[in-house]
Amino acid sequence: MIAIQHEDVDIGALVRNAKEHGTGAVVVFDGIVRDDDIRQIELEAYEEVAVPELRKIAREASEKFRLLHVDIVHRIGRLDIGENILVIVVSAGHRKEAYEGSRFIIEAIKAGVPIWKKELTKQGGRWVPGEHPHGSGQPGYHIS
Amino acid sequence: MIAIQHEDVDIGALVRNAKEHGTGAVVVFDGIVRDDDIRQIELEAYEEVAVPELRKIAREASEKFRLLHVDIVHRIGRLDIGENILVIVVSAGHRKEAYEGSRFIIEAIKAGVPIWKKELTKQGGRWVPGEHPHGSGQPGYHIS
Amino acid sequence: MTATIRFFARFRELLGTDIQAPVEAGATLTGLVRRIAKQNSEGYEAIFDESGNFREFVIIMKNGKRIERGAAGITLVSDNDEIAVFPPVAGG
Amino acid sequence: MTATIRFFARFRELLGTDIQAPVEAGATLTGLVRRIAKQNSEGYEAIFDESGNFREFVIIMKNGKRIERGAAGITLVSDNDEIAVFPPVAGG
Repeated sequence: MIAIQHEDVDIGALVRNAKEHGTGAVVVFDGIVRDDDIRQIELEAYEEVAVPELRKIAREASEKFRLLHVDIVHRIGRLDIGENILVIVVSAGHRKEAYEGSRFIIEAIKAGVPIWKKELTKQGGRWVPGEHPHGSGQPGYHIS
Repeated sequence: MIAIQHEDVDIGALVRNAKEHGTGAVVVFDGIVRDDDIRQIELEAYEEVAVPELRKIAREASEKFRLLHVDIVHRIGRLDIGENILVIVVSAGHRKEAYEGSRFIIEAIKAGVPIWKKELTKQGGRWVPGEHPHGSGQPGYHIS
Repeated sequence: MTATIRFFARFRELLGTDIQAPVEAGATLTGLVRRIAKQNSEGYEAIFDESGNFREFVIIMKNGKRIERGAAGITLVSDNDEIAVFPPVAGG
Repeated sequence: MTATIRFFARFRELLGTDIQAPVEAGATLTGLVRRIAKQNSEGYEAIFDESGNFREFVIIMKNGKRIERGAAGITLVSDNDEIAVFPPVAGG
């Protein structure tokens, strides 16, 4: 499941569904709205580009780390503190591939998928600066 | 929750419960019975030593990686292919700590907690050799 | 000829998005975005420097493909093109 | 005096576990385990080498604390001690 959506996702169900034949390890990354003295965050995506880019990252990670299953669900819209922003579920035969594949995916998303985040505070709002100011937003550019 | 138990565990519930104040990332490791041409596996623990050892590993990981929450649930008894063997849930402010803390915990468990695994095949059974033959089983010995 | 301009994040807040813009023959990507951006000086300054070039961090796409800043001044806009202009990404 | 011997994994299958063993004054850990293990030659050979020393990979605990192989021959067993003997761990 590769999706950009408003709705939350059932992590337990994703894990059960990730257990393809040969699976020995599942790693889940769940990115969460942190209470950095904010009220909410608001997420926005260029969906027509972001979804194919997520698919490409999933495919690359699957090949590079021999992953058996990949889910990436990135949420958009307004989210409260503690809500899931991004859920990545990967399965592999062994733990090393599962951990490394999961990490590859989150770093690639941060580096190159057109999604933006605004922190809504009592004083107003602030767009979160990208982690990769020189090279971000470029499809096909991934940290290796 | 640090436990050695026969029962399965609700990963979705553990993740929800791991979201302490300040959490920005949750990482879940789920070790699963892999179909290595086996029927089942059987797990055995020296519980009186293994549980305190798991607690010690959780405490060490929390300090070293500033984890906000740690769950370790290791199952024992007979498990079918695809079942959860070991579930580790950690939360942290940022993803780096969450990934590294999770990985530290699994490596420490493999290196030093008295738990054994037997593969039950059509031909009989085979005890799985430890990954760390020289130094395993020693409380306080962790990969760093 | 018409093109669609999509701004995102802070640029969207300042300039709107899904803007249907008439395009003259020979119009360049930089020229078109400059013209639209001029409707709001804060929006213009967020995207362009004093010389009227895209700022270093600005990302430009035409029909979902990245266009380098240096090439945007010589890239022509065709009928029904979708131009996207946005700041560095910050998902995850 | 009585001690409890707990074998795990393959050693348990060969020798049983939670064995209540009478202990004489001055009995060493190695001596006690050797005596119990002799009840099954396959079990004995899994744990001890030809010289009667614990094999290199065997792990020994007394009351939950690791005892080095070299020290087991001079470690005395007291009343109510719990001795655990097991192969390398393989959890996770």
